[in-house]
Amino acid sequence: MVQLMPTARHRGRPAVDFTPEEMMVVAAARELRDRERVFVGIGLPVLATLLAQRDHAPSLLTIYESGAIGSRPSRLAMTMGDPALGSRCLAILDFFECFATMVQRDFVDVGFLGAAQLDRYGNMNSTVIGDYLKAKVRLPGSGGACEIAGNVKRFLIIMPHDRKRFVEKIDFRTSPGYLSGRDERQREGLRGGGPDAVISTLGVLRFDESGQMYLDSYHRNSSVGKVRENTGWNLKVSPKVRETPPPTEEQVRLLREELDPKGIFLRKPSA
Amino acid sequence: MVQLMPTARHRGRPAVDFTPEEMMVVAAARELRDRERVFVGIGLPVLATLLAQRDHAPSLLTIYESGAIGSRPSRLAMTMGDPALGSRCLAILDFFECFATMVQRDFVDVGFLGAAQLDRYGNMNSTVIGDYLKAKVRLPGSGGACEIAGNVKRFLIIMPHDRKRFVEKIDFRTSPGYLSGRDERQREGLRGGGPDAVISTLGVLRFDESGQMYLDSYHRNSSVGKVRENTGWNLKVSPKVRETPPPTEEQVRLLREELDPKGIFLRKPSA
Amino acid sequence: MSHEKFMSTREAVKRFVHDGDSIFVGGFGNLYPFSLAHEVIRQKKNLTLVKHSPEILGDQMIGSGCIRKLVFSWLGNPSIGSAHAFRRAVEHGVPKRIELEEYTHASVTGMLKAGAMGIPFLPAKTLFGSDYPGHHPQIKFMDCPYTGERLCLLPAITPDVALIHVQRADAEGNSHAWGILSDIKDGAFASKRVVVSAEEIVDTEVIRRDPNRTLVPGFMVAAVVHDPWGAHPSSAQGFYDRDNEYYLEYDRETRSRKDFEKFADEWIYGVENRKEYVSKLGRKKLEALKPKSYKSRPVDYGWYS
Amino acid sequence: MSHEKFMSTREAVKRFVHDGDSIFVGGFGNLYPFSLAHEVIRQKKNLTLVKHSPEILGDQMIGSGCIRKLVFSWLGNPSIGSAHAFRRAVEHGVPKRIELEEYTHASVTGMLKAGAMGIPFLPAKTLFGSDYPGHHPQIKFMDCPYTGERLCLLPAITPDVALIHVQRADAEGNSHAWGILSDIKDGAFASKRVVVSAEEIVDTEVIRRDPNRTLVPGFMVAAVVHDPWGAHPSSAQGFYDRDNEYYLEYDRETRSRKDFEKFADEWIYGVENRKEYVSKLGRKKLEALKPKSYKSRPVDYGWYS
Repeated sequence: MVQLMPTARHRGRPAVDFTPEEMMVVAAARELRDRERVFVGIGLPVLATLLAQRDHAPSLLTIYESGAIGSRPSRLAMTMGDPALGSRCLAILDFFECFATMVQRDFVDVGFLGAAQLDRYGNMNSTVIGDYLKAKVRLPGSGGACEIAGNVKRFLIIMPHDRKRFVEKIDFRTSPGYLSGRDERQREGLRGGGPDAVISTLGVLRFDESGQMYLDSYHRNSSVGKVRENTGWNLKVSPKVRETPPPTEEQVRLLREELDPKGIFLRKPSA
Repeated sequence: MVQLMPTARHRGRPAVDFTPEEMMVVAAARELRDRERVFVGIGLPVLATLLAQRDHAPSLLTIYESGAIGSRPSRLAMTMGDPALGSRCLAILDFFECFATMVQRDFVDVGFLGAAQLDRYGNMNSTVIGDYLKAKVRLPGSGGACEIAGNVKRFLIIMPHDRKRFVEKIDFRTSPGYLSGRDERQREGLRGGGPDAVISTLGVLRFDESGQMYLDSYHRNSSVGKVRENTGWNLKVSPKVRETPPPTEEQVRLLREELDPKGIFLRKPSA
Repeated sequence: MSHEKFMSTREAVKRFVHDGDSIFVGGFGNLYPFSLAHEVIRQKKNLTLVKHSPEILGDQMIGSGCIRKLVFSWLGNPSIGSAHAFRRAVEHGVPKRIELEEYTHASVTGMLKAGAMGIPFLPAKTLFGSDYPGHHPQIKFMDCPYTGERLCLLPAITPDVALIHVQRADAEGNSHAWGILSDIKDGAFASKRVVVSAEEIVDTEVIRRDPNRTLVPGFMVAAVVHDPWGAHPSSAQGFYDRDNEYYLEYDRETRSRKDFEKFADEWIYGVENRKEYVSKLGRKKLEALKPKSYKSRPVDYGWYS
Repeated sequence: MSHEKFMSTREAVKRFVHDGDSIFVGGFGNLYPFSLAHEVIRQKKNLTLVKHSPEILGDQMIGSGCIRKLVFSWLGNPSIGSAHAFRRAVEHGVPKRIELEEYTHASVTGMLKAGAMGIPFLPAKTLFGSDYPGHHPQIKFMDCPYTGERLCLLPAITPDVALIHVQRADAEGNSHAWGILSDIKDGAFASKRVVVSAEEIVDTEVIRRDPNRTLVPGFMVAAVVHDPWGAHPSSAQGFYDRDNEYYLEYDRETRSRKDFEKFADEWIYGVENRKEYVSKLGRKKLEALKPKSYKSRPVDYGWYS
């Protein structure tokens, strides 16, 4: 059972031993503020949310796409519709109702998304590699990604960083980022603030005034060069770029011992 | 508690002693067929429905505007939102949901309506006597009448019969009957079959092919003349007009002893 | 969790109902928030009331001069007759004129549904062949781009504050309700703020043991008030019946403005809060309104570990 | 009341699911109607499947050649990866080509909501800036006549038949469900016929003791089936957990058409009905999936007389 006891945010010694996935979860958790209402996705976003609740945001409210609000899962949820989310939560909405009365009604502060392809404006493809009508690789599809991208106040993108995913041109636009820039996003009738940050296996990236991605910080064992090498366009870099502050020992302990003790979403570090 | 035991329909001796209201309830009950889904109103319609369930339509399904489906009230309901309807029913829908998924979605076979004024085409006023902006008598308003009139497969009108109510021209059209005839009703985009019968204190009236009301039968102690006298236009009369078949003794007994034993909606006959 | 939302009825109304606000009240026969409404009257607010069927709760607010505009579809004394203060206001402008924005049950509640869903309008099949749209041009019509059929458009309503009464809530406002729920959920979700009064304040554990019973989640609730008998004279499913004698008395004793004021002096202004009101009702009355017990069977949500 | 709706799974599917029908299946993680879907596969129907997230239930129907068209928004093996039969069908037309009508979660479920509400479309704020509308011109856009903002229109879907699984139902089909309910209600209300399978068949008295728990009223139900473990390998809140091992095994063992067919032979065609399926699962597996108990507190509806 997850206790909502706050622990101080950056207190504690920086960890020396942590995995790239652990770094991602910690970096994502830092983006969440107390009392925000978070639309949570399964996997690393769940862990980021649970960690934020334990670390610095005890009153963070979780809303799952399945309609479960304020869940306190007694184990890690494997799917959005997991019975561990349906038991012991504060309220359950129907599926469309959850979209309408939560996302569309503007109750959601932060969403999480991932994708198979991402371009410099944060536009995402989770539908198809190749032509839509002649799929090379057929992916699962949008799910709720398109509505999260188009409605919530801001959203975070979490994904592995390589040139196959960070591409010049995505094959299909499943979910809108800034389209061809912040202006176009607004003109198109899109709501919400758009993508706020990308948390990749290599670093944290943010978006400038025009809506273009830039590197804000690189994780331990990564570098500006490594990030640019693994990005399919000429990536901008912040003049203040630095190493992403590492997790604290306590954060790593929480993840390994309490939040994902079986290593379901976070592989254990190889010995 | 109302038992859903059927008794034979017209079996039993005709009653000699019955009130006009009892006649109305029995005449209304006869209009209901087994297994129909009835949108019930408080007062005489509740009694007509309960009587039909006891008399010849054991599987009649009741839907109350408040969203209670299949109620078996352990006493007479005083309002649509009566807790006697909310307890022991089969399902409860939210208010708008009940309109949308039952009435608008075409699940309702029969509705009941009443009004302060009624014209020859079955158009009804329950909003105002006099001008809308300078009310002589301000009435409660439509409630759900307008949507029942405009959507259910057919509806029954139950009301006292006098020249103030059966008028040439209603002051405000709250709920549509046939407008100026069946054709116009269809042209206007209205759905459902419109008014099927009027059950008044004096007789049963139906609608001809053009959508105009005619007298089908007059109750005991009424007559063709009396009905026409109390109607504010030149009322058509069926060539087959006859006396409304009186209630059976058993029907009267059910009403007085079991369905409204306290005389809440049916005044006891004066001794 | 802090309990900063838990407060007195007086404080809740003072802090969250402002002059000029549009307010929604939940319920239909069952669960009208009479205690909150009486406090609004005592604090002499000037409001727009949005309610399909305000019945005598609305009549009391109108008679007390709290309502400048009414968005509604039916206002009477159910099964009894007229709502006299409403008639005086409309027919004679007493105690003051009220502006009417009048539709039908499905249209008023559909407008709240649109507000709850976060869309500017909801298409519906109603109001055809009725005189209401002619008086209220907010109602528009369109031809369906798919079927060609004529549709009525219900523009969204988003009230400033919703007043609702429920059977039980925790101190954060997570609210369980049962029986006839009417428009409580749609009205609360459509509104900018929600004030909840409850028969019982329970531990959050009671809520978590049956999250499907939650009608309104606490995160959208601004204030929580503990008001047993807070829906009287309407009913609260499982707690008490509707007080029919009160409704009959109200019909008899509010036929003139003077009589109405006497009634209000006694039953609204004459008490400080619901506690005083309840002790004024008297034990005999309260006992007579309590139903026998008829309980649901528990369901098992399972503990997954 | 007669019990003419109560029948075997085989009879229910035979009588109420016809070749060419569009079918809806309810659930999301919780309460997928796997037993009904497997019977559909055994009876080799040819169908349009409407489901925002058909996951491996949809994958099994596609792999078995039952689906000619899919209206959906996500199809994978949750938390694991690809739905292999779906990929084979789309990428290689194996075992046959399927037509895709593809949107997003809110749009597919909003179309069912429109169907449930009896309106031809529902306006929504989604699909802007996405490539889906370009491929599927059924999606239209309009400027709001009230606010001027751009709106996306979701045309109603009204499937021929809904297959749903619930925790308990009476013999008339009045259905109680709890936990994550997803699209079960909207899908059932939108459909022309409803087939219910249930973990438990209960006396109507159990339903009447908690009418707010009724997700689907019996009057719209065509057939009721008693299928304990009918949602396996998905979960049924309070009854059993999702069988993660099954999902992993399914991922490993259906990567080729041949392997899929072997899997289907064993787990779908190789059993007569859910009872055989359950005994094939074995007691040890079943026990491992049962959660500890975590019950709701009863609520009192009151007996009003």
